[in-house]
Amino acid sequence: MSGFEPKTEVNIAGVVLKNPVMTASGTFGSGMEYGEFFDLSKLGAVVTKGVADVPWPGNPTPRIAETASGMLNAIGLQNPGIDVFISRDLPYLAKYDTKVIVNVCGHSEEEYLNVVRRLAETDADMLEINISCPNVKEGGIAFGTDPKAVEAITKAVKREAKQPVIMKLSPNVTDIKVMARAAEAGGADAISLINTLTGMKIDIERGKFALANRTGGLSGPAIKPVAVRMVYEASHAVSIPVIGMGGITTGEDAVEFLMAGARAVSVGTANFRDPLASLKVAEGIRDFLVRKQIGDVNDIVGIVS
Amino acid sequence: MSGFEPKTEVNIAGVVLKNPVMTASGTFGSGMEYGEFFDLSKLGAVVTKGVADVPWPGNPTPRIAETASGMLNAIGLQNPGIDVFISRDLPYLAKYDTKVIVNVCGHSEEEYLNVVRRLAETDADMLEINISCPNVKEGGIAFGTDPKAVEAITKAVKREAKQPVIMKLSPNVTDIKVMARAAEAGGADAISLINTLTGMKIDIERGKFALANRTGGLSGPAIKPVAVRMVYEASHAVSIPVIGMGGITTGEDAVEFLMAGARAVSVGTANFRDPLASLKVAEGIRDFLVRKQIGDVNDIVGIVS
Amino acid sequence: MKKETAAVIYQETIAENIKSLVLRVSFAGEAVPGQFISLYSADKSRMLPRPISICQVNREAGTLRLVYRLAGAGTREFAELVPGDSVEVLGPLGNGFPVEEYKDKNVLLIGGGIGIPPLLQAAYELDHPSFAVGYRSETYLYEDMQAVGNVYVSTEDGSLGTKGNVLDAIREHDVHPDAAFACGPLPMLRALKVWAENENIPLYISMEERMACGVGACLACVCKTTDVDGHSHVKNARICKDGPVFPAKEVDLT
Amino acid sequence: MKKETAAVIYQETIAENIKSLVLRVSFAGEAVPGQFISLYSADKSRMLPRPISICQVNREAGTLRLVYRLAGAGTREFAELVPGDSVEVLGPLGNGFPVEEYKDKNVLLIGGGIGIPPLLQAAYELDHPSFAVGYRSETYLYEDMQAVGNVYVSTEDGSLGTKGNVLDAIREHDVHPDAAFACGPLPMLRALKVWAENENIPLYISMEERMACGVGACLACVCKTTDVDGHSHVKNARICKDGPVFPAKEVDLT
Ligand SMILES: Cc1cc2nc3c(=O)[nH]c(=O)nc-3n(C[C@H](O)[C@H](O)[C@H](O)COP(=O)(O)OP(=O)(O)OC[C@H]3O[C@@H](n4cnc5c(N)ncnc54)[C@H](O)[C@@H]3O)c2cc1C
Ligand SMILES: Cc1cc2nc3c(=O)[nH]c(=O)nc-3n(C[C@H](O)[C@H](O)[C@H](O)COP(=O)(O)OP(=O)(O)OC[C@H]3O[C@@H](n4cnc5c(N)ncnc54)[C@H](O)[C@@H]3O)c2cc1C
Ligand SMILES: Cc1cc2nc3c(=O)[nH]c(=O)nc-3n(C[C@H](O)[C@H](O)[C@H](O)COP(=O)(O)O)c2cc1C
Ligand SMILES: Cc1cc2nc3c(=O)[nH]c(=O)nc-3n(C[C@H](O)[C@H](O)[C@H](O)COP(=O)(O)O)c2cc1C
Ligand code: FES
Ligand code: FES
Repeated sequence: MSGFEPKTEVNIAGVVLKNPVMTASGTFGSGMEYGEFFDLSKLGAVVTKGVADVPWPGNPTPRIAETASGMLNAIGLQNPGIDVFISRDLPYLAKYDTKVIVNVCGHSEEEYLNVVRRLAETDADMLEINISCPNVKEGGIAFGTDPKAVEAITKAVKREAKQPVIMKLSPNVTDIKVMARAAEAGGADAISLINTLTGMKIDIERGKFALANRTGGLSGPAIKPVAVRMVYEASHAVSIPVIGMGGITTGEDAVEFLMAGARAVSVGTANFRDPLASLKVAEGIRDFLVRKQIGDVNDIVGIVS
Repeated sequence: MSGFEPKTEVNIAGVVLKNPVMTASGTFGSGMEYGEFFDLSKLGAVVTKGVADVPWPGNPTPRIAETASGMLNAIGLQNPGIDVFISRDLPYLAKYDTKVIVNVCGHSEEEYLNVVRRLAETDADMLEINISCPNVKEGGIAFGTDPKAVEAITKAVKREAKQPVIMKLSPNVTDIKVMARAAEAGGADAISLINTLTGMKIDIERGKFALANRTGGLSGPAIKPVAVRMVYEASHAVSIPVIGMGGITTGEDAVEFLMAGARAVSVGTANFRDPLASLKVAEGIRDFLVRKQIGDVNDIVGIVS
Repeated sequence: MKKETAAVIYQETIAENIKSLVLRVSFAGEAVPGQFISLYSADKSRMLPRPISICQVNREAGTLRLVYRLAGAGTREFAELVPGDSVEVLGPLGNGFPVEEYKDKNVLLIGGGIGIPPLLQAAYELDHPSFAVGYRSETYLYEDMQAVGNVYVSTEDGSLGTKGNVLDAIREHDVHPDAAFACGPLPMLRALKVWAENENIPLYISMEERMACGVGACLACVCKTTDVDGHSHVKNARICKDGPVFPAKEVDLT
Repeated sequence: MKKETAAVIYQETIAENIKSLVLRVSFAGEAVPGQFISLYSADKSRMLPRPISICQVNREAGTLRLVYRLAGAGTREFAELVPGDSVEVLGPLGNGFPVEEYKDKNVLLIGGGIGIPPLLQAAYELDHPSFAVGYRSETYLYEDMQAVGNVYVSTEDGSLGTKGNVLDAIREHDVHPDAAFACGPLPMLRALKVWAENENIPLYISMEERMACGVGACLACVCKTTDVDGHSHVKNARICKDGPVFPAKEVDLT
């Protein structure tokens, strides 16, 4: 096997990633904290925490709770707003030879567009529009569970965006195929899924909700089977690329998503157990390709069907 | 604390269970196999595996796969049909001082009704109508994700049923409250939830689906946060009793569901790790009440809100 | 049938990736050859049992010997067990081989790959056992088998015995038993079924499938039967409860 | 900051449900008092880290001492660790107490309940430390503290020292330090904040919140600050990165 070096580049809407591994929004900040652990240039892309037009304080604490093979979070999209983001976070990421995908959040179409317009002037490589955050009262998931709203917001964003647009879908729906098609109909360049499943935990000793926000988003290995199923369904419903996530911890997990139809994957909750998780996932995919003597990662995308 | 003995009876639609613990349909057969491990009279109720009007062969194997803190199943409702069920399984359960809830499945309204009519002659205490099985092509989940269909099938069943009717809801929906209200509008005496979340696993070594059926239902501790959230939402949406399930393994887990609004709970996947699981859950609830000096289990139902 | 915490008495590696594990259990006295037990992972993220056949029973010592291959995360966890540790088990499960019925007959015990372990205890309880076993290359349990009967070996690479599979060995040595018990991969069982029909002898095969309950309640572990099964009446018998041992002619191996 | 596998050197029970654990880590040389490390459960069903304060640093031996209370499943798992075992850790995390700045001052180290451990290493690095510590009833780390400074003790049941809380002990002994470092339950910190304002001395408090990343990336572990925080610019500072130690006047404890 010596000398065998598989191709790992993938192309998402014209943007070429050196490998299919990105970080899941909200689990990796803007990379700064993890840049102390490894060279972010080894990743296909860094996806930033959701950014809004103005600073958001997020939800009261407790914001997280542990669950079996997963966790609930209700951070509520705390972020410093687009000004600080552009002046501090983008220049930091520009130092690395990796693609930068900016996750965008808002309470209303106008708020999303404010951010998208500001990003148009920047050298961010792609935008990921979070219409699926279960932890904010307005916006977020409200857009993400109605196909008409998904199509409308996608169209609006596409009109203003200078970069390719990824629509991030919510799994809290009866039929993910309908939502995927709505994003495609709106002109999305790609879709990413899944965001978190809405969940709840009760602290029975105190007789209270474990999270101040009552409900939170479930992530981690616990949700992987749901995520793989939805990636499979979505990738068969649309012809734009699908970025898969939900519980990916190892290269094998990532291969599962690729085989189900994802062209790239994101690593989220796993970063919390190991700051090197995303790097190890990228290495693990390569190891799998080498072991199976597969020359190009694109050759396994969607092969199970 | 000596001498303190909390009341544990709960009343579901006029049927009094000695404690709020039942077995989740499909994980406990008709009790026979577990009757070798403990006295089934210690349970509030035994809920049987889904039974159809004629024998069903179920799906090809592999029918199950392990996932992080959970499992996927696509049994496909293999069952011997109502004749064998009435002549063999009901008499077995009649030996025990526990309530018998018969889970009913079908591919069409007519098939459900055939079973419901036959059960009318029996001394089964309640019926649980499974309109949420993700593992059969027709019927099952098709009914369970459309509120109009839920209401219609509930009405049809209620017209024929001699026993109180529990409608078992699917979690694979955008808004569980809508489905709960549809069941109530159709005249359901109670609802139970959640059935399994649809998931998928891929065997990357073989490049194949892990389940012959491709998708399966995710159960176990992994799904508990989603289940607790849905039980909370459903119990606030309707005034009929809610029976909660999804990942319950310990008495503490059960208390979480009760506090979220469930009047009774079912233990499913946990039986596979420990045949005594349902018994231990019942004991664990009692222990909690004793420790907290709560005189009646009904006093904790829905207290977190 | 008991769910209990078993004490680890001994564990050793007997071949590459193959472990021999001795556990003390309360139910050793009841165990019969061909039955299995379920082992549970200590890691709570792994919910399902790992069914492992009973390879040897020491009724006086109250111990069971299991011989298993490192397959995935569960068996890798068990491989770390050392004396003094414990592991959750459920057993004994399943029906077992009909050793009583064939006690005084010439029974050929046929094993392929990791199908060999369940045959050993059967051999101890038969008067005239012999073995036909197939390995890829490295052997295991070979001495244990030789101590009780003739062993016809086949290896894929020809490093020992007949080059080929168990049927090649059986033919080479012109073995014609009164009955046969077999365990191994599906293609081997299919070929043996044809062979036994031609030989006109009873063949009992031990089947494998993913299991959840292990006791017959969940219907995960079925195999297709030629006739309507006794439980669900649909030609799908439960391997954990109605098996794992079936008369080959009653199982549809297609 | 490193993620690594730490070797367990020693573990003992020092009071009911309180363990003292010594780990060998590569980063002991960098650790400062008031910092903490994240411990990870070996059980894969428990994903999140358990943050535990550094109680003592042995830079020569390259070890850290942690003192922790058995709270739930994670700490119960760690309580089983024995020498020879290992545990995944990430550290050192957070900022730590300003020991350099207050080295030659009279610093009162105030701890309540399980807030005492982070104070010990701070005491070692100060010239004039003294302690005010509150227990429910049973004491722990008492001799360790006495070896470095005066210890004003309060117990809820009055079994040792002042009956009441740490503030009662501080008042009874008429203690007036130049500065104070504190760790303990929120009501205690609130009362101390008022006390320090009245005394007109700087008070540094160590905060606690549920954590996921431990490195400042996820924004799970924030506390309210009186001014806009430097990271998110929203008066919500990250305890794991900007803390856990904050000047009391900069934190909104309401
Ligand atoms: C009745 C019976 C007896 C068996 N006896 C033996 C034996 O004596 N020695 C031995 O080495 N192996 C035996 N096996 C196979 C053994 O059960 C699997 O190798 C083992 O479960 C793999 O677990 P894992 O965690 O290492 O692998 P993983 O692949 O990580 O397991 C994942 C899941 O799949 C299940 N699984 C994986 N492979 C099998 C399989 N072949 N059969 C059933 N379930 C499987 C596991 O139990 C688990 O639930 C037997 C199987 C059955 C059904
Ligand atoms: C900066 C910091 C330093 C700490 N130092 C110490 C110390 O030196 N000694 C000590 O005994 N305890 C300390 N704690 C508290 C300790 O982290 C918890 O007691 C521990 O995480 C409980 O884990 P568990 O699995 O036993 O409990 P569980 O309740 O089962 O834990 C479930 C989840 O909640 C989290 N959690 C539970 N309690 C707390 C808590 N009080 N603070 C933060 N997260 C919590 C756990 O990390 C885990 O993610 C510290 C906490 C923080 C934030
Ligand atoms: C703490 C936390 C914060 C998150 N914040 C965001 C966010 O700001 N925007 C977003 O689109 N998704 C957010 N997510 C969702 C993740 O990006 C991802 O879709 C989800 O967690 C599933 O992947 P995982 O199981 O690998 O974590 C967040 C998830 C977590 C755990
Ligand atoms: C193997 C298996 C078979 C099941 N069969 C049925 C069934 O026949 N009818 C039904 O309504 N639910 C069925 N279910 C769903 C369970 O009753 C329950 O709703 C679900 O598993 C969630 O609970 P748990 O996490 O405790 O298992 C089945 C679940 C499993 C795991
Ligand atoms: S494993 Fe449940 S029936 Fe066999
Ligand atoms: S734990 Fe993630 S920011 Fe503090």
